Amino acid sequence: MVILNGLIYLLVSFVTGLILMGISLKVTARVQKRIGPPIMQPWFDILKLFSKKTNISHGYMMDISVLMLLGGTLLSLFFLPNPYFAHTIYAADIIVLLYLLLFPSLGMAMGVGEAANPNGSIGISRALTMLAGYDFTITIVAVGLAIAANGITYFPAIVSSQAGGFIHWNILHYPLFAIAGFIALLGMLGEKPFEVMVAPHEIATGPMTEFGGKYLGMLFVQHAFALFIEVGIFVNLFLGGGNIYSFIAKIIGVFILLNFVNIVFARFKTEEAVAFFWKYPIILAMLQLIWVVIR
Amino acid sequence: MSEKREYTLYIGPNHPGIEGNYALRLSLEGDIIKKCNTEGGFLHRGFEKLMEQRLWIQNIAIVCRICVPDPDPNENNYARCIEALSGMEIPERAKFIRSLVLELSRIGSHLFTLGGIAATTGIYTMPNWSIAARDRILELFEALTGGRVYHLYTVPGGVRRDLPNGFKDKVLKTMDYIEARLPEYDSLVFENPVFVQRTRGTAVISKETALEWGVTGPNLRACGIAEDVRKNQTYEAYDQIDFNIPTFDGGDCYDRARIRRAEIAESINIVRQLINKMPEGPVWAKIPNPLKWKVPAGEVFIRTESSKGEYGYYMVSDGGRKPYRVNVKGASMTHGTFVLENMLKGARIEDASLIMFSLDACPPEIDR
Amino acid sequence: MKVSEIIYEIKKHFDVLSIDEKNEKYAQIEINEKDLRNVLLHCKHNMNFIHLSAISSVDYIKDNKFSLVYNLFSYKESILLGIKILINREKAEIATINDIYHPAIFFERDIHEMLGINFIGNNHLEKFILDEWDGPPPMRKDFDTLEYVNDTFDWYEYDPEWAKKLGIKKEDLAGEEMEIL
Amino acid sequence: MSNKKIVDQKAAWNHVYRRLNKRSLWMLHYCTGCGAVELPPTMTSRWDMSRFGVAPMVTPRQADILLITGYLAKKSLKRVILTYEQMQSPKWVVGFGSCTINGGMYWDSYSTIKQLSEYIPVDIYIAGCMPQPEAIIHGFNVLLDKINNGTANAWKDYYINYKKYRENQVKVLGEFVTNTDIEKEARYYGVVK
Repeated sequence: MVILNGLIYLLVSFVTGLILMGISLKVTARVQKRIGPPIMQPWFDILKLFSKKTNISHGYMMDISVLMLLGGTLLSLFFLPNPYFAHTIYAADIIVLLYLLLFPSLGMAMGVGEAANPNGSIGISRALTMLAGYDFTITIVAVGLAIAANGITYFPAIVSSQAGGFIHWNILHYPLFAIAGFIALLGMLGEKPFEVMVAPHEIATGPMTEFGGKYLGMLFVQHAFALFIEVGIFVNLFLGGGNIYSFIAKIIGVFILLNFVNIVFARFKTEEAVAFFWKYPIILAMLQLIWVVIR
Repeated sequence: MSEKREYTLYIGPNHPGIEGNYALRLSLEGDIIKKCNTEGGFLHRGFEKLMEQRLWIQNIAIVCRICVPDPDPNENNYARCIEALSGMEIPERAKFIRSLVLELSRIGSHLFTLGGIAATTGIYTMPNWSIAARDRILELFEALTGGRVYHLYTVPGGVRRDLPNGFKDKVLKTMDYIEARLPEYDSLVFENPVFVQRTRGTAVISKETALEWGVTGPNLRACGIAEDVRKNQTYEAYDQIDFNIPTFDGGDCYDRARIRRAEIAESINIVRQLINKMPEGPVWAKIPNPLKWKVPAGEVFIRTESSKGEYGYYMVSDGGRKPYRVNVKGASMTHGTFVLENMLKGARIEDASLIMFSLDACPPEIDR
Repeated sequence: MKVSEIIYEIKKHFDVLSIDEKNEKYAQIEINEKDLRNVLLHCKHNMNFIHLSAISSVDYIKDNKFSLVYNLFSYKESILLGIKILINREKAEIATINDIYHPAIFFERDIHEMLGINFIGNNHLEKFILDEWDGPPPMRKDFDTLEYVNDTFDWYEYDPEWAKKLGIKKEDLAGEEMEIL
Repeated sequence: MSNKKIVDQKAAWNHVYRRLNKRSLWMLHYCTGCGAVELPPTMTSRWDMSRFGVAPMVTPRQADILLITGYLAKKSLKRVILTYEQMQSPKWVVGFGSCTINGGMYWDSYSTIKQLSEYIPVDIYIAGCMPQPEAIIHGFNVLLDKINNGTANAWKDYYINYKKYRENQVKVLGEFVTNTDIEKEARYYGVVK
């Protein structure tokens, strides 16, 4: 039963992730006054990538890196409080989850190091630099909310503390945290204005430059899961989780909002992006943290 | 122990951050560009040689291909060279129509460039909007000349044919449409805080350096020098039109983007005046049989203001059926090569593509 | 100020071999090769010709000469002045002027590549456009591009199905040579 | 009996596989010539090409279609060959404009190549100088149909007749090094026995 539930959870998160990718394409297209690709486009893309006949590998490290990427993401998937897989056999600690989210970046760094494309190296160093911005922000937010929920870093406890209608949601009680969290989410997903990792006009596709065929397919699969997890964290932290329907609805809602920001903004330079995080979201989060502590 | 290591990064020819088929070879130290070498020649077709092998009239078909986004200054320049050599006077109406074509082409090219500049900083919505607006201009061209991109419309002695019925109204309507779009671009790009932060103070050219480096066109005007071939060596119908030369003082990427938006507004004004003041009359002076046409011997250098800067054609005729030599000086021959090389020195890798697009370097002009 | 006054000014100091005055704002003069640098310096510093618009070069194969035309523009007076010199075709070299006009650095590189004129003192004469080219400088008049193309490339035979059905021969499809050529 | 069943499965899989390829094509963002100026209108809101699943992609490793947008100078040809060999099969080449067919307007130019298909295999040509966005979209749809019915196989031709292509390339460009060992790759992936 646990295994079946787990599989269902995997399937749901994967499908949701792909739908999010499709929605992103569609929303972008509509704002740009286009019709846009069908919402199923990411499915076709992934299946096409897996059906490529030739796949260039630059060495074993690159093969391992793709597995590490996907493995790290799947692991963090099971640390996310969700309504589909309630048998949380892990101690679902928010700090552990945030720590696990670093795995994909490190895995990517391994593969890029093997491929030795300068665009990739610049891209991955940018991705790791960005960690100094958003990771710190989201940690402050998470710790602050944990303190607010009677000092427990157990993630499901934070979620359940918001139970009982939207009036109890953290987004209303801790709006500064919510703003900081939203900006950090933009940074985590690499959306503009923090799209410094994959900056097409600057460094081609950054770390993915040398990944093609099945390797890129794996990255796409990982991206689908990552979208689900990272938006899911925000939904859990601020929008009180949800049941099997409302959870997905909230994820999609937050994601569309993210996309609106993404579409109309230019991208920062790397330093500017990190400086921005330290200037605004972190200060907002700190203010709220102080308020939470001395309250 | 920290050891600084330089490495080489190619931007282009196969890279989204390059305008056309061109390459920048960057020596990087960290994110800072230590040295930049431009590499051209990917678009070289040997136009100057080809022109020596074709009749005077045949060359109209190839001159426009020298600059792809803004082809009409080429045709105009070529036609005016022949007219200057053979001492031909063209009808007044033809002058107005030629100016109209030049201005429409300028608007189209600037819209293209605006989209490009915005896209380098990540606003991909802007090219979608501005290129759709440019398409309305191309549609006007299609109605007027039959071709969307290459028009072969301005020919020695005038223009190929008169304006079709109802064309003036169409032009005015399109101008209204594009004018109404400009505030949208303002709020999307020029008031976008991130865009302003990225471009303000990036790659500044001072007035003195600009003159020293031979910067021309909109890039020069973004440095605060109000010089324009349309004014200082007026041609076609521009002496009968009342227009300003917009300038900005910053000389940075932001002003180079803004000057293009200002020039679109000014060109719309010029187009309206041209339509209103356009006289009636013939559109083509009588020319000899084009297949047997011999242009009198002589040499001439004629300049035109294109959307990229100052264009120059140096033409030598030995009195034969074909040109003896045509030398094309594209506007980007300074911007795209050594101005760009100098400006990228010390810039950051993030800005390389932004600087290139803000200078509006057009590789086919450099390579010919 | 008219261009004739400018030429009068130049004539005071240097030999002017010929004057071709097109209108009051544009003229082309021919000077001696040895005077070139001094004329340009004079034009730039004393007469406000701060903009070098282009350097154009022509191969006069019959006279065994190359011509170089330096087109200067004065923003102050709105005057275009072409300064022409002729140099020997066999030993085609001339001192660079890129210390006077910076844009010349690329124009000279281009002319060096296309016509094979050597500019002494310009350190940036490496290949720019013709990397994959090992023939003679292509803009020289003695290089025949048509011959080169016929030697190097093949063309498709145009023999479409519809023409076969109609019984049109392949030879008839290729347009006739234009007689006037 | 069992043998026939295996063949059928293979055919069915090929069918599915072609259908998928048809729905998602990534076009390499490489402007080789002046035809590239008609691509932005085709990609952006006027003639939104992404409706057909055709999207621009920036690196050769990830792209499926190589668009040769017009004449190729020799210098570009070398880059195009290197790019083409870096792309992952199956890959398609679209010759764009009359200059790729027979030199077009530049038939007597010393710098441009005349027939693209001598150097790399071409799946379809889009004629015109330059083709309008409608023509480009029509061209893509023809290519999609060809992929769907399994006749767009020019990439195999490059593996099989590599010697011929290489000979032509060397004739124009002189000896040059490509980093991809095509013959080894062809054997490894079983395109050539």
